[in-house]
Formats: sequence, structure tokens, C-alpha cells
Amino acid sequence: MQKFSAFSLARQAVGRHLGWRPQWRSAAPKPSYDIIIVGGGGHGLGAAYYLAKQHGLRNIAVVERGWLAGGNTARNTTIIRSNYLFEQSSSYYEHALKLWEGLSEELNYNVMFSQRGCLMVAHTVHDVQVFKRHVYANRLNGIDNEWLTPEETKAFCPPLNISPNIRYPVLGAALQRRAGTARHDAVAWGFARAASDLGVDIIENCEVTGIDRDPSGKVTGVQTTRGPIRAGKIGVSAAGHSSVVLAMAGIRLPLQVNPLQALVSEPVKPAFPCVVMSNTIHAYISQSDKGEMVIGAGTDSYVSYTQRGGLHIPAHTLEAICELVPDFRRLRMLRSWGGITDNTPDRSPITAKTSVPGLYVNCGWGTGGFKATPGAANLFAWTIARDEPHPINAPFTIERFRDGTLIDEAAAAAVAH
Amino acid sequence: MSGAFRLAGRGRIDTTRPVVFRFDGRMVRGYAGDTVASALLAEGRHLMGRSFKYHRPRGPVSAGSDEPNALIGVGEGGRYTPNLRATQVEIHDGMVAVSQNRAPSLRFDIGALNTLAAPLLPAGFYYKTFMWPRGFWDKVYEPLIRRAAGLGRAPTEPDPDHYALHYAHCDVLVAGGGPAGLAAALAAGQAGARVILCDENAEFGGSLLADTYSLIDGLPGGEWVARIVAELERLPNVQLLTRCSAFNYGPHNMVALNQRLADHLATPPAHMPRERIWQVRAREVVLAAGALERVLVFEGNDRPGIMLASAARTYLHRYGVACGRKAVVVTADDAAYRVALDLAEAGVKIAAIADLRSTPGGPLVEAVRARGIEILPATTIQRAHGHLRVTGAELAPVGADGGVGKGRTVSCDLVLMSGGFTPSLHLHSQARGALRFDDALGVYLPGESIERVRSAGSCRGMFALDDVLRDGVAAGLAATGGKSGPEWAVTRQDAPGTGGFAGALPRRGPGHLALAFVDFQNDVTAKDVKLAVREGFRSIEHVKRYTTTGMATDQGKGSNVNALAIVSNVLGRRPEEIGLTTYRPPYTPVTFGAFAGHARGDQFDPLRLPPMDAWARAQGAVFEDVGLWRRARYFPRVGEDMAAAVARECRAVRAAAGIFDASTLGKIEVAGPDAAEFMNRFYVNVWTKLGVGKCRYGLVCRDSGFVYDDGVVGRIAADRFHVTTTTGGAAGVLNMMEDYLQTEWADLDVWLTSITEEWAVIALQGPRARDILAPLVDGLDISAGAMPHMTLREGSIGGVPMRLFRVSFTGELGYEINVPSSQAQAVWDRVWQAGASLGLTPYGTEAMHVLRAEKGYLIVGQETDGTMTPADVGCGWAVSKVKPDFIGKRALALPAMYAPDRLQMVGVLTDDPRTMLEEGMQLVTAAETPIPTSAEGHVTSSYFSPALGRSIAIAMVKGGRGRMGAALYALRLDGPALKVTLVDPVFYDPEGARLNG
Amino acid sequence: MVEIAEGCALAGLPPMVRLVLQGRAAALDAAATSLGLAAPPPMLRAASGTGGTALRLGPFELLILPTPDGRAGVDTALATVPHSLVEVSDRNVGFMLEGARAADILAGLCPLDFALSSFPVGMMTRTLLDKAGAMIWRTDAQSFHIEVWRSFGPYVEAQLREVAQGISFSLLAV
Amino acid sequence: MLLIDCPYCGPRAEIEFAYGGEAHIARPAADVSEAEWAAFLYLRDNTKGVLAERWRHSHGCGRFFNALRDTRTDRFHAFYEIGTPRPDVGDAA
Repeated sequence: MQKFSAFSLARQAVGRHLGWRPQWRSAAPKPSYDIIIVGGGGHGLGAAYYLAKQHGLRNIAVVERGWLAGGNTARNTTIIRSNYLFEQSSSYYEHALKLWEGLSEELNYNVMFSQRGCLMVAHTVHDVQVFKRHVYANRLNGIDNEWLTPEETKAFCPPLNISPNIRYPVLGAALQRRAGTARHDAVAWGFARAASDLGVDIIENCEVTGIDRDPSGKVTGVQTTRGPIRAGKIGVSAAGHSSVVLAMAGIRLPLQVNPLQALVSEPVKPAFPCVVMSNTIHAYISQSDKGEMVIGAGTDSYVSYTQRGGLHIPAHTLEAICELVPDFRRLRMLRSWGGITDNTPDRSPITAKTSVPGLYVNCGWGTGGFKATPGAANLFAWTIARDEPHPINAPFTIERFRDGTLIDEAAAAAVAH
Repeated sequence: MSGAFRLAGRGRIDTTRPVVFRFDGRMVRGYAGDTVASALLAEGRHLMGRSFKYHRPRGPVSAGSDEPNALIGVGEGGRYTPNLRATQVEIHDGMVAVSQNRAPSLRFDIGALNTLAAPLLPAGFYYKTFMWPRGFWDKVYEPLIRRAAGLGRAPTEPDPDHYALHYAHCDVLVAGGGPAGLAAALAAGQAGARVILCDENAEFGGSLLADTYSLIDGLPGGEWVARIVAELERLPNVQLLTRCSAFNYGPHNMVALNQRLADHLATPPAHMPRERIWQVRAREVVLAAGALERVLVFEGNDRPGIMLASAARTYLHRYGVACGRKAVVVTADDAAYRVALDLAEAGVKIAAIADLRSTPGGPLVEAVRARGIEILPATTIQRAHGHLRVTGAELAPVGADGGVGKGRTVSCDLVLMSGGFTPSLHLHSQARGALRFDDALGVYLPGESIERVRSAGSCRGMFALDDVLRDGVAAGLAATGGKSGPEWAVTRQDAPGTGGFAGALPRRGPGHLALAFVDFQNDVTAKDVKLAVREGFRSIEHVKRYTTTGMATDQGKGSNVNALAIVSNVLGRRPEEIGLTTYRPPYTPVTFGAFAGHARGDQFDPLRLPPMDAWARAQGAVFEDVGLWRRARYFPRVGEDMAAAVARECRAVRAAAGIFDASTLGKIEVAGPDAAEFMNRFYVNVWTKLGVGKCRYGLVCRDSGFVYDDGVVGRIAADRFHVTTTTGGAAGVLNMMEDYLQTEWADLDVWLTSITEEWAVIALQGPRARDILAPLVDGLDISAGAMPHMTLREGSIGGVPMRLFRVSFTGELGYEINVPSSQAQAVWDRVWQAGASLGLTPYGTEAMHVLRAEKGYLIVGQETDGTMTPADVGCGWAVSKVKPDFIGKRALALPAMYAPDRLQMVGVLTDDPRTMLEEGMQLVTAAETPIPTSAEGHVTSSYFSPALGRSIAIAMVKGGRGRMGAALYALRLDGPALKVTLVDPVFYDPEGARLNG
Repeated sequence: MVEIAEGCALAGLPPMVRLVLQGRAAALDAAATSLGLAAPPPMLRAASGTGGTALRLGPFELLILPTPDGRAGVDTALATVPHSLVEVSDRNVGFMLEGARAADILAGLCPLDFALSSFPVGMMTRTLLDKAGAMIWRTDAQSFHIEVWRSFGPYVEAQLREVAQGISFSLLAV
Repeated sequence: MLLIDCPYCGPRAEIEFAYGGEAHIARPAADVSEAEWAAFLYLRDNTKGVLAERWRHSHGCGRFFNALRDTRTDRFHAFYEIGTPRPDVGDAA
């Protein structure tokens, strides 16, 4: 692997940048692998990386039906935080957040993790109760979260309108200072580069069309648009398409995909210093390094794989943004896009073994998948390598829906984003 | 004439109406009809902006909405708007415009030093560096990068303008009002269809407005356009919208348009919205979006004074502006020859035409030759010279082998480039239309779509004017099923251009240091694109993301095809194998405020006020938002804070009586012969045995077994229940009822009606409640014996119909007086007067919460969080053991639902009665707890209880009901943990004597 | 009536008796007969008889606006038929929006097509006026009877006024 | 914004409707196994293709009804009343 640094950049500049090599090998499928990861997004690439790096496995492939990181990795609003309500959730996201904090060095790839802080703004007495519960619960779990008064909220994020005379006044906010944003593409590319360097085959434009199993039911490989590939274990990390892939092994998932839209403004000079989320009025905003305001809109209600939704959804979000930050009313939407979120009934993910031996799944991340990327990848790798979950992801099974042991972040009003 | 480059007698500007505006503080004179760009160009000024990364000086490259370079800030104060295209902004008197992304000035920008560092700043450089030392990224490097990035500054004042929204429906929406669009609209309009025609420009006509050569029915372009527009205006079924861009093509032919109404006016009329978004549902859509000329990629192609040939023609014919004195034309297409002729005819010297093709020919070329203009076949432009303005072009011959020979430099102040035309496919692509690569034209063309949409004219690769008009008519007819449409004779036109070029121009030498721009605004050069490919980014989406080409505010309108061609050349693969990046809406940027439309301020969300709101306001109440409702939280007297007011209100209810507006409670009338059966299936409780005139507390679970809502239900008649829900749950419960009724239990004869707003609810609570109420009700015996707790009576109060519930959420003797909403205030006044001498006190939601907490009554949504069973919150008694089924029954039988360590509702008391817990506090077993630790539970409600003279709290604790008397510790954010004792959650009057009094 | 845009006026409607009848066909038939109608009006249509007006909100639902004498007849007619009859006189408030721009103003808040060919006189339906549920009933080419739940009245009225203020600018009915 | 053809009211804008999830999932009796109950509550086909789904015309006639929609394109193929069988439209996109 070519080391990335200011020095290597300068040296390559002398050579007019002709010396750079591909950041990852584009591989053709071999007949057989120990482990195949289905899905070349951040989670899948990261899982392959950790399998190779931490579990000493080498004969690994990542198969991706399109181009690398072209799904939700490329379509999210890059918010990273771990201030979830339930201990199971916050432990999982905190595991990810800790990995984020060292990820640039780990991968020798600047993922631009920027711990700008995330404000969850309260507009009602009920919001205050819920967010304070978050603060106390997080602190008990060793996760930073603090309560700010409206004035403190304004001091932390000056463009916010904290006038008491607006329709839903700001009553305060929960602040996680270690939260922030990262560069979404860089995470996937960084994992791909590092995994490739450890011998992982990254196979693009290779769609899985079937899962092969032996008479005992154990997986033996996959059928793909580039031919059959044998595998000892298969880890599916295909976001919304996980249902489609697991159906090939006869497994139904508690999963429904919905369009999720997001948008950016035209770039402007630095004007918004942190991440702000308002669940009550559905506004999620931060400013990218380029200067664009990155805004998450709501989820369309229906099942769809089209990667587009109705314009009324982002319009509703922009109404909220204009109330929360009235100075931004004259900014303009530059680009909007839709992704496919894979949602479980309790809005918590699944990172688990399945009922089919050798088949593992990591899905159901809804709107929270990006922030979990290194954590989910790390624990999914653990689960595949050891054929048992890590204690952190042990509660995130498929069976919890049968047993009634849900981790209901949605119902707990911690609308994930 | 103002402006040295203005040409008398040309252009569509109104020279009788001079306009004065400011640019960077300097007065600029123009005319009505000018844009900022045309007015500045008329002064000979091309420098209008600075680029994103290298801060290169830039001038306009286009004359329309696709402009990447000439971005300006316009307006002042709350009306300041960044990043507007100078090529689009229409000037008016008093307008203030500023250049952007430069310091200290546009001519001298310190940021331009970045150009010197360009070798160190290739595509993606930031991924490779700024990693050391750890932690320096967001503290040191990122702030520096952020300050350098961004374009204009963000507004810092609220926008005073208004915006509007409008839904429209039509048979045919025509997007684009050039020749194809006008023809389509007229054909569809004459066929009787409801037609909407929109165009982003100030006037219809598109390319015809800059075409003085072609003749249609003997008329030059502009005159023909005027005739057609007049015909369209006469059709009552046609809606014409200028300054209106179709920007979003949504599912099922819902197309959004953005109409700009006010910005071009010096003093817009009062109440004129600044912009309006049209949401158009069209039966059929005709896209007549036109085509955009491609820039050429060569070293220094970004110098001010280098622009698209078609742009120069537009400035000449629409604005009467010559963009320079001496021009060099570089082209791969015939169209630029017409531009050269037009400019020459207007007095601009054409120094040379460099044609990339080896044997340009045809009538246009001959006409140019005849005029004595030098044509250099098989010639490329090696580089452009100049800094703040182009000063020369180095033209070099291209050999048969593709090698570039030594050239000569031609001095000039204007370089016009034409790489051919790229059809605008944005809306077609947004409509999920397929794209197909056309080898002959070397561009993508629209293919099949899942929507009812068709493209017409140059946006589908048709370039000859007569073809375009015929195509427009055909599209209009196809969209309406019409048989015949208008016909015109194009009596003079240029033959459609042949040739075209995409990618980086051939050059002499490797050009490793050359800055040949693909994406102007984002400063992406040809070598950046090549570097991305070298580093393994082979998908065009990857190239786009790695280099940021196509991600600037023009969204790749000018750059995508060139980037694609470069990748294609490097990889040696055909363009269609590489693909095209997805076209993302909007077509051009759209103001946030326009999306918000009327939803601003108080109208952001409906504000629902309960019937006694005005009275509460007159009493000086403090309010809180509960869903859409605004409810009185407490009624402070002079000098009282919230704690004092709430304590007083609570004491009054316990000692005398309180009055409370409970109207927001959800209410549903469940009626029909099968009403009781329905209630049995829906609620966890049993209803069959509930007598008429009796009430019962009802609990609703989901089929997951978790508590969803609760409320008192009264039986009005054998076949009629008056159901109440929580305020927030009203809509959800009714929807859930309808869901089960319509889809699971369609056999039942029972129907549901929301009566939330039919009946206002006046809660009268306290030991004196009966004394106050008894004299007011008409002939109704409400004595303890006649009307015990949990009963209801129908009757009247002062002649007003009434449903009177004897229920209590306070633990006191209490009534909820339901009266028709329109008469609620009158009844309230009567009760208020009657209670005046008996200590009747108004109370708000906060006292209501305290009083219910003293009694250990739960609030769904406060004690519960969607993961609680009835038993968890102490309501296991309500769950029927005998019913064969009800919603939630099966799930409640799961072992996990009655596990001993489930969270259970308990009371908690601090050692010090003055110490208050905070809602949300976590409970643990030891005062000194290592972090992280799992919680034993958490505090859900915490108040100071005036009745007990101490703090009280409710908590959900693991196995809590079996741990009465045990000690736990509530963690504070700072300071030592607080010891608490678990107690029964009913703090006050546990035997219920007061309730039943 | 208050003029809220050129040639367009808005007025609150006086109180009136409103009854929601739900039931199967027999109940709707019986009620229609008692109102003096041959049959219940078809979906999304209003019909008036001697006993009052019936508005067909749903396949199993009528909104009945009885005449002062009509109410008793409805009760009587339904006595033996399974049904639900609930008075909602105070649940709703009504507005009258009249004038040449009335349909345009509604189109600023409502996604329905108000062209006469799509929404003829006598048609009514529940729908949305921006964020408020509403019932719109076209009583004449340029007259609309609007009903919303009481607490949404101020919001809807303010929205109608806001739209009306900006309606005249570059907007023509098609 | 989808255009949804309510079987009772005709084509209307999506915002008048509430989505009701996958159709034809019958609620089992209360004595089924845990796995069957969980399947009823939570397991969904999440079809990529033609999906039978429920909508409620909540800001219209109030009725629930079923629709067939291709989740790859969002194109509707049929609208039909609750309780009636799923029409056969094949797998056309």
C-alpha cells in the first residue's frame, strides 16, 4: 500500500502524480473463498477489513452488484453520534464512535471525522423529559451528553432561532460534543484500500443471484452474475437488499425498505458550526467542509426500491429548517437525492447469525447505518469469524422479534438519524 | 448608449429605460432587460468571480442558468442572497451586487496563491494528508479548509419575503419555451388540452431570441416567437409561465416548477410572493429543455474572456453587447461559424477560427471564408494567455496522427469555444427515463421512461430548426391525441451542426502542469480526472466523487460530458460502458423559503387552541405545546413563579376545587349493535358487563403487547360508548380502530366517529366540586348515592346539552363536564361564577400532572416509552384473563413479557424531602458506581407534592414491585448520588376515600 | 363576507346541525328516504331533499345537514336499522369562499383539481388544506363550502388569507 | 408525490393517504406459536417487484384498500377493496 501523507503527496507532486497506483485492486472472482461478504458498502468493506486485520483471515471476497459504496454509504447525511437511549444501542454506537476517533490513522486515509458536536433540540416539555433521560442514561454508560439551556444552545450554535415567540420555541438541547460528521466516501474507500492491501478481493459489478447450501442446510457458496463462487461462510450486509438476498436462503426478515431523502444547499462560507437535530419538527442540518448545508429529510411511508420519494417530504423538512434557522431561508437547494433505508419494527439493527449455518446478516440500520460503520463492520466481522456474537451485538438478533425483547429506539422517541 | 461594448440598435433590451445598479460598490449603467453579466460585459468587463479551490479569476462562460463562474451575491440585509448567476440576475434600479470568494478584492485575491500550490493540491489531496498529528483535523486543518471553501457568505438576517405554493393540474405540461416547446404548446393548446408552458427565462423563445438568421414564415426568430406567444395567450386553456423552471420530476408525473416573481423588480408590489413553487400534476409531459453547448478543455480555458460561442451570440442579439473587440473562435462544430459571422457583422474582428476538424466545409464555412475570415482546419488551442482577461490564444496544428505541432499565438480579447451541443436530459432522467448513447452525435439521448413523458427538439438530439418545430408539434399532438397541428415554413436556416468534441483537447507535450479545466467552479482539471482513473476510480460516479467534478452549483451541466469522455479515453472504453452520473434534482437551485411556502411563523404548523384558551390568556396563563395543541400549563398570580403557582393550584384542588380545560382529550363515539364486542376485542379490558351509565378505565395495547394508549370509557347506551384517549393519542387510536375494524373485523356492525372537538371538557375537581356543580345541572341528582365515582349521566347544564362523567385524574371527587364546544365558555363561566365563593381555582397541565402523580396514575408517554406492558405500569389488573382474544393478548403471553426483571412502576422518595429528583435520572444499586454501569431503572416523573409537603417521584425499576423499601441511588450529573427508597406509587389517599366521597 | 382577494370573499358560516351517519346500504337508504331523496347521493356528491342535505363522504358515510324539521325524521327512519348517527354540529366550523379566484386560492393549499370538469358543482370531498383535514363542497361554480374541525378554523382562515394576498400575481386559471 | 387511485374516490394525491404496509397478512388466532405470531407481527416480504399493500384514504373517504405497486418503479398496477383477492398482474414492471 502506498503510504498517504503530506510527504508522499509532495514527493508525488515532483513526479507529477504519475506514480499513484489504484487505491484498491479490482479483482475478478476466484472459484472459492473462506468468507464472502455480500455488499460493498462501508459496513461490508469494513467487515472484510476487520476479518483480515483482527481475525487473521485472508481468503475473503467482497461482492458488490454495482460500484463500491454506491448505496447508503453514498447517500447519507454523515452524522455520527452515540447518544441513543437504550444501553444496548448506545453501547453499539459508542463502540463505533470510538473506532471513528482513530479511523484515519488506522486506515491511513483521512475520513475527515470532525467532532463538531451534535445538538438534539427540545421543543416541548415532553422533549425535555426524553432528552434529559438520554443525558442521564448516556452518562451512566460512559457516553458524553450534556443538557444546555436555550441560551447555551444559542451560544453553541448562533444561527439557531431561540425566540420564545416562534411556533415551537427551543426549550433546550442535549449536546454530545464528541459527535460530528465524517466524509462518507472516504470511509468506504479507506476500508476498501486497507482491506485490499490485506489480500481481500473486492469484486464490483457482481450481483448475487442465489445462495448454495449443502444437504445439511449449511451454505456452500453463492451464484452470481459473474458465475458461482464457493464460500465457507457468507456475511450479508446489503442494507435494503438484505431481504432479497436472504430470501434466496429461505429467510424472511423483519425488514421494510423506505425511501429516505436528503439534500444540500449551495456552498457558502462557514455559517453553521455543528450538527443540529430536531425530532419534533423534523430538521437535521450540518455544514460540510465544502460549505454546503447538508439536510436530512424524513422517510417516505411506503416500501420502495426506487431511490426517490415525493417532493413534499424534503419540502416539509425545509419548512422546519426555515423556522429553526430563519437566516437560511434564502439559501437554495442545490442537490437532493433518495436512498433506501432498511427498517426493522423497533428501528434497531440486526447483526447476527441466521438460522442457516454459515450465513450471517447485518442489516436494519434504518437511518443510522453510516454512524455505525466501523462498529458494525467490526462486530459483524467478530460474529462471522467466531460464529457467535460479540457481547455488544448479542442483543441485536432476529429472534428478538419472536421473543419480544425489542430494543425500541423508535418508540422511545429517539428518532434515529 | 452606456457601455463601450454596447451596440446601438441591437438586442432586446429597452434602451429607453436606463437602469443603475452597483457591483462591488461601483455604479454600473445598463438597461431594462439586462442581466448583471450583460451590463458588465457592455462595459467590457468579464472578471466577475473567483473559483472555489484556486481562486482563479473568472468571467462568464455562458449566458444562462448553467453558468459556473460568474456567481454573485445580490441584495442587502435580509434580502441578501449568495451564489446567484450574474448571467441570470435581471438588473433593476438600486440593485446591489457583490462578487464572492475573494479577499480583499476581486482583482487582487490573496487566495489565488492556491494556484501556485496546485501541484500539491490534486484531486482528493485531503484524503491523503492532514492526518498528523491525531486530533489536528477538526481543530486546525478543517477550519482552514472550511474558510477557504464555500462560495458566497451565508445570509445573517431573517428573510422578510413571502413565498407561495400552488397545485396545478393539466393535460400537457411543456417544460421549455424554445421553438420545440412553443410548437408543442400551441399544438396541444389548439387541440383543446389544458396546457402549462414554462420557461426559466424572462421571455419565451429560447435559442430563437439570439437567432437573427433563420426565418420562419418569413419572420426572424424573435418576431415569430412574439406571434406564437400572442396566439398562445389567446387560448384560455393555456397557462404561460416565464421565469419559471421545471426543476423536479417526481413520481406519477408530478413536476415541480419554481417561478421567480419579484427579484427582477425594483419595488415589487405589496404582498407579491418572491417565488412560487408550482406542483403540477400533468397527464402528459413534453420536455423541450434544449441543448447546452460544450466547453473545450485546454490549458487556461478558464481565463475571463473565454466563453461559449453561443453565449457570445446571445449577448449580441439579446443584449446588444459585443463581448470583445477581437475574437478567436475554437470549434469542432458548424454552429460557431454562424456566431463568427454575426459578430463580424456587428464589428467584432474575428482573428481566426481554429477548427478541430480536418476538413470543415459546407455553406456556413464557405460564407465565413467568403467574408475573409481565416479558417485554420485541424487546429487546436494549445493554451490561452492572460490573467484577469485573455490576451491571446496559442493555436497549433493537429497532425493526421493526432500529434500537435508548434503553433502561433494570436492576440485577442475574446476566445469563443464550441464543442458541439449536449441535449439537456435532466428532467427526462429524473423521470426515470433510460438514456442511450448516440454514436453519430456522440452524446446521450433520451430513451424509454416509466412516466408519460416525451422529449422534443434539441433535447433529443434534433438540431435543424424545421425538424425541431415539426418535432414540437408532433409531441404536442401525441400528448393530446390530436390529429393535425400548426405548420410553419422555415424559409431560411443553417444546416444542423456536424462534428463536436468531448474530452480534453489534443495538445503538444504531456501537460502535466497544465490547468485545463473540466469543472470550472470546482477547479477540476483534466489531469485530476486522469489521476482519479489512475488511482482506480473507474466508475464515473467514483470519478465524480473523488474529483468533485459535476458537483458544483451548475451540477455538471458544462462538465459531465467532458469528464466522461476523458475517462472513456483513458480507459479505452466506450462512454456507455462507463455510464453517466445520476441527474439529481433540482435542475437549477431552488430557494429553501419557496419550499416552505406559506408555512412560516405561526402558520408553520396548525396551532390548535382549546375552547377556553381566550379565557386562560386573559387570566395570564403560561402555555405549553402538546402536539399541535397549546394548553395552559399554569396560572401564575403576580409574583409567583411556576413552582409557587402550581403548588397553589394543587392545594386548591385538594382543599376546595379546581377547574381545568380538558377538551384536548381525544374522544371517539363507538356506536352500533356490535359496539361492546368491538370494545372487547380492541381493549385489554372486558366491556360486556359494563352497565349503561357506567365508566371504566380502558387500556389499549398493540398486538406487540406494549401499552399504546389509555383513557376512561363511558357506556352511553347498550350500543354506544363514549371513548376517551390521551391528547396525543387521539388520531392514532382512531386510525388503529379503523384499521382493525375495516380489515380484520369487517363483520362487525359498529362505526366510529371522532367527537374530540364536538365535546369540550370542563374538569371540575376537588371536595367542593359537587357543591359547585349541583345547583347548575338541570334536574339531575348528582349526589354520592345517585351518581357514584365512575358513572356518567346525560342531561343539561343551564339548558346546554351535557354528558357528565364522574371521573377523577386527581384523586379528588371530580367531574368532567362535556358540553358542545360552541357553548363551553358560557358553561365554564357559569361554573366559575358558582365556584367563586367556594375557592374554585383554575389549574393547568402542570398541576394536573402533580395531582395525578400524587395518586400514582400513569401518563402514557411519560411512564411508558413503547416498551411497557400493562403489568409493568401496574395495570395488570385491567387485562382480561377470560377473553379469548384481544389486541395484545398473544404477545403478552411471551415469557419475556412477564420476566421478573422487567421494569415496573414504583414510587421513589429521597431521604431529604426537599431534594428533588430530575426526570430521566438513572437508578443504580450503589452510591459509588463505576462507569459504565447498567441501570436498575430510571425516574419518569418527579414533582414537589404540596399535599405531602415533600418531593415525590415515579420510576420504572427492574422488578420494582418486589423491592419495596429497598434503597437505590439516583445519579446526578455532578455531585454525589442521591439515595432513594422504593415505595408504593400511590402517595396520597391510598384507600381512595376522597375519590369516592 | 370579507374580500380577501380581488373578487374573492371569505365568510364564516353560521352554526348548523351536522350529523354523521355511518352504516351499511340499508341505513344510508333509510336516511336518504327520510330526507326526501330517492337514494343516497353517489360518492362525493351532495343532494338536497325536503328534510335536508346529504353529502356522501364515504361508501358507508353521509354527512347530513338536516332542516330544522328534518332531524326527527332521520332518527325515526333509522330506528330499526343498524347504524351510527352522531351529532357533530360543534366539531366543525364552516367557511364560504366565493369569487372568481376561489378555486385558485384553494389550489394554493389543496392538491385537488378544481377545474369544473374535474370538480363540478355539487361535488364534495374530504381532503387537505395544507396541514389541516378539511371538507370542500362546491355549491356553485365560484362558491365553496369548506368545513374543518373547530380548532383548525383559525389556521385555515389565515392560510386562505395568506394565499389570497399573493394570488393575483402571474397566476391564471387553467 | 404518488397518485393513488382510491377505489371509492378516484385518483388523489399521496398526501391524502396513510400507508398501511403489506396486504393480505391475516391476524392469526391467539393460540398460535410464538414463531407464527412473530411472523404475523414483524416478518415481511419486503418485495422488490410487485407488492400488495394497504393504503387508507385517511383525508378522504377514510377507507382502507389494497393496491399492487411495483417497488422497483413505484408504478401502480391495481387498486382493489379489502377482502377481495389479489388480482393477477404478473411481474410486469
